[in-house]
Amino acid sequence: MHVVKEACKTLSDLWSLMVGLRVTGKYFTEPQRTVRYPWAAVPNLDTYKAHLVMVSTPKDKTKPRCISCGMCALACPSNCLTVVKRKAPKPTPEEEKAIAEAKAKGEKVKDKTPKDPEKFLYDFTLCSLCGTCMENCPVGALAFKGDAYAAGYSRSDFHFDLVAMLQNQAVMEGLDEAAAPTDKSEA
Amino acid sequence: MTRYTDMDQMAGDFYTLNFAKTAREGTLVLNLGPQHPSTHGVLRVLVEMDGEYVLRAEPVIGYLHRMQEKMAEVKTAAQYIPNMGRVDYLHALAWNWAFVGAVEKLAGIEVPERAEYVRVITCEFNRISSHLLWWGAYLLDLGAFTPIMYAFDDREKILDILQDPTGSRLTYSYFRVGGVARDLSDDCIRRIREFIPWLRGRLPMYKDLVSDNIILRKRIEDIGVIEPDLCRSYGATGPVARGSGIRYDVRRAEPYSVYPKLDFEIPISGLKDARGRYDVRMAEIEQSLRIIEQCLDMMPEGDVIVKGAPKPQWKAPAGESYCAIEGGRGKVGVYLASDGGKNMYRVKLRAPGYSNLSLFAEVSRGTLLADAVAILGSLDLVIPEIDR
Amino acid sequence: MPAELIRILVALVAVAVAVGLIGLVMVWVERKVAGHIQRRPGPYEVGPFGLLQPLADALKLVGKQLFMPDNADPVLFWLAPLLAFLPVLLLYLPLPVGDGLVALDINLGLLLILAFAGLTVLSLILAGWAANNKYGLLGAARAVSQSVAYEIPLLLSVLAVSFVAGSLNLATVVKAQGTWPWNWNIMTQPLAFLIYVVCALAETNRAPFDLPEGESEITAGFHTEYSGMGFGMFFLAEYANMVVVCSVATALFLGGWHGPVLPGPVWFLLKVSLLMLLFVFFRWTFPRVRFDQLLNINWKWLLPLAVVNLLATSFFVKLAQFSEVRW
Amino acid sequence: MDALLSGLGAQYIAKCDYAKTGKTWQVFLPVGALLRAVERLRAADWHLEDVFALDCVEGYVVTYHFAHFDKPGRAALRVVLPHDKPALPSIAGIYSGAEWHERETRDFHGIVFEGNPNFVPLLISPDMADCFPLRKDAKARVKVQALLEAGEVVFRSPDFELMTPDEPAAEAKPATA
Repeated sequence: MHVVKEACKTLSDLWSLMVGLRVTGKYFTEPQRTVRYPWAAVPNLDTYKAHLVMVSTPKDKTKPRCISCGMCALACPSNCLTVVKRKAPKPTPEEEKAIAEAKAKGEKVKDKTPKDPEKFLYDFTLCSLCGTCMENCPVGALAFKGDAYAAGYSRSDFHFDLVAMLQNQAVMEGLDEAAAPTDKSEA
Repeated sequence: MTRYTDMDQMAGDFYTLNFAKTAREGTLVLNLGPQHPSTHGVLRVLVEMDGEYVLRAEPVIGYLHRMQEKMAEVKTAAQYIPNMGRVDYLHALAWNWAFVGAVEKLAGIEVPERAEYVRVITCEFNRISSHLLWWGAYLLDLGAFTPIMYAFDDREKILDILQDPTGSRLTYSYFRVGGVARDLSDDCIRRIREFIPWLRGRLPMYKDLVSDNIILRKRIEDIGVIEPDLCRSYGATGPVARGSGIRYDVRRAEPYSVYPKLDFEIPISGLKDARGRYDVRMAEIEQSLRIIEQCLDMMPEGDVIVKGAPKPQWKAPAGESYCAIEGGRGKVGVYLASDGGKNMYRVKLRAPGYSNLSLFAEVSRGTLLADAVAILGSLDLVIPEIDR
Repeated sequence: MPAELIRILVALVAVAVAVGLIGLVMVWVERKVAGHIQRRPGPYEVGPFGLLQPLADALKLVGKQLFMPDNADPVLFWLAPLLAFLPVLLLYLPLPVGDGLVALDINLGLLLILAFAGLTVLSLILAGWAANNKYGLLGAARAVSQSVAYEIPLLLSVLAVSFVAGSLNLATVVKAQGTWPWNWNIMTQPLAFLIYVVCALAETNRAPFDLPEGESEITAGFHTEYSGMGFGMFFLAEYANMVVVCSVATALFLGGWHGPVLPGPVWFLLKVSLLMLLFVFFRWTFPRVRFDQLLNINWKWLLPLAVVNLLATSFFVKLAQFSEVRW
Repeated sequence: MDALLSGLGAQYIAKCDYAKTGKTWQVFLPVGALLRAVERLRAADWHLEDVFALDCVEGYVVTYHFAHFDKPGRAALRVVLPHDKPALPSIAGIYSGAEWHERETRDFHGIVFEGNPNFVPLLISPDMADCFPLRKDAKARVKVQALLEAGEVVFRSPDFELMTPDEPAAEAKPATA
């Protein structure tokens, strides 16, 4: 009896190997799951946090929403953001005069310094993509909408100036839009 | 061609020499790692071998030490959250939660109910993905190359789901003091509902291909027996303790969040060997699916972050707190002491893998080398968590 | 005699080319099959369907620096890969690919194969020893005990077949079998076939018996320290050995070149490839066995079974002869 | 807990608010009573969670966290060591798992655990084993009572003043030894 039991157990053990082969055999014939990267991209990039980009104002595509308050740089855990504020434009003689008058009257002088930053330096090599800057921005000027496949040859390729990037992109889009009608006419 | 001139250099570094001092005559002192296919990262294990038998083993860690606890002392509470995702990259959300939970305890912040459910759902998904990766990598240790690809196939789907609210795929920094960063979208919830039956359908395949396989059974049965008392002595928790028959799960023992409202079991195994730990993890996948299903049904509408949540420069009140969370590897604990300043005064991270790995020296004694590798794998080690 | 010599020389060249070609094809097949099992495409970039991938691999291996660790034995270290590869060429000579299509038609063909197959283990132990590496040494020790153990049931199972055919000449054994599967030796000797396949896996160090190079335990075992073509030779020898054991299995158990419609050599190659495909599937399905289990399987199961099978076979052979004489 | 540790000469035993601090008991022990206290915890089936040190004005507060597999609750055993010669006996003989925790505490704070079976650097490279990254400057240190939750005092030995909230201003000055 014992021998029969043992033999049955051995046979079922061997059968388990056949079951394994059946599983791999089944998947052998099924379609593959790989996305062949350079020719196809994964379809879920819309929710993926790639690097930061500056959001433009609704009116002007080249003008960043940023008001140079520096909250993001303060919040950043890895100190990868530097906001370079614009210097106040040199006042014209008339303006100077007006300011002097206002001061003499004791009125508050309206600051003419543009609020948008001159440069918004972003070191992607340090960034840990936590989103703290985005959450602490009072005007929603930052977004994780960058190029998920960003690649470069050196570290300095990832030291971005987000303002310049925004403007470049706006120019490129402008070109695309300009080119679009001709494409259509050709088609 | 360079020849060694310095005999010390040839004999080995500090740890090798320290270890070899007490080695017996005629035995082989072997360095497994820090670069070795089965140590998953940069763990190094010094073993003294007699033929194929391991007489003594000593893990050498610290190759990935980043002094996370010091980093906490120069960052504010909100700024430290991204670090938590990098402690244990496989179950990052448990660490997120442990830290955020400790801060919330300290400051007495109440988390909105929906946020609690979102936390449970994402954390349990993260646990499944962690267990799936362990499963694949463990079989790689045992010489089966295919299961990891199937496990990754499923894991990718989980990562896609988690990517929706968190935006990341591995090192999440998703939890915030007082809630979570983003709500689950309707699309995400739909995908979760689709995913649960799908993974349930995959589990029998795992069983057929691997769990029932006679070669695997013979490889992991009766090796690495850990008695419950040994768990107590080393403070081993999680699947390692549960595989030894201890019904201990932080989710039940120190209930936090909405876990008391949820109906789930704590799988344990009385086998105490590597097979027991294997079975516990496989059963936990099913239990996590159950938890997620219930959460989806019970989740209320509402905010996911408390109003007036702490800003980055927020100062935690003075005091201390300890928050324990059940991670994929065991009890994740974060201890905070704050003096009321901007930065934390002291943060202590209690890594479950640290305690579990310290068991290894005792358990591996007298086993075959192949078994020692199988035991090491069955402890489910994540080196960044151990080294911190 | 010169005619015979020329024939052998031509055959040797043909075999060398064939081995190289088989190696390349097998690399592609293995990677492609492994890929598809794992739901990956496998190589697909170099050439159509990645067919040129093995060539690129080979080029890479040839181009790599030949590296030898300090304190290794330079003579033995470089001798080992050569010794692994060269005897394999000899193993191909007595293989009957078709009717009369055999390089060296000798009576003791089977014996020649078994004798020279045993030489492979020598190269493994040399490689492991000469590299002055602890992992290499462990791998070499594993290779030797595994090889020595599994040769015995392998021999016994092969003997059972040659008892039936009454010859050690592979061509004769094949001729004794018929066109259809039920005329093949596998029908009369299923147990011997099973034992043979298991032993062949172990002899060629294929998963699940790839302990001498079990990467999760001893990194790469005996070839840990080899780079470039040093490694390439071991790699090639592994595939070449696999072809030999599959060919012998085909000749002994699966009716060799016999088969309906198609010409003989085609059938032979077809059967060999199917067996190889099975080996590849084994590798990508099963976990590795442990060392003591490996030896237990051999000494506790395969060896007794092989002995019983041999005794039963000889009994029936004698019975058959006896009854022939009587009638 | 106070019954468990009776007769050991504990300096301070307090019940803590679990919801706020995550632990239920906090005990200050003199160095000499540590081993006996830990032995009793071991016999009562507690397991060791972690060991770490806090660098405070009054010295290093070495804390042992214990928890239970079957019952809820977490106990913090604390020993205060002077800054100039921080040494205390190792509990690795009682809880084998303490070996690593003690080595880690040595790496971070330079506290010597006498009797640890393998007292070599663990996390920090042996080349820089004497840097003790978590030691604080004398200026940055704060007082124990400012950091720790006093809790509901069950027992306080009269000469134990670390946790007394309102100390006279004269004594509050850091007594850097």
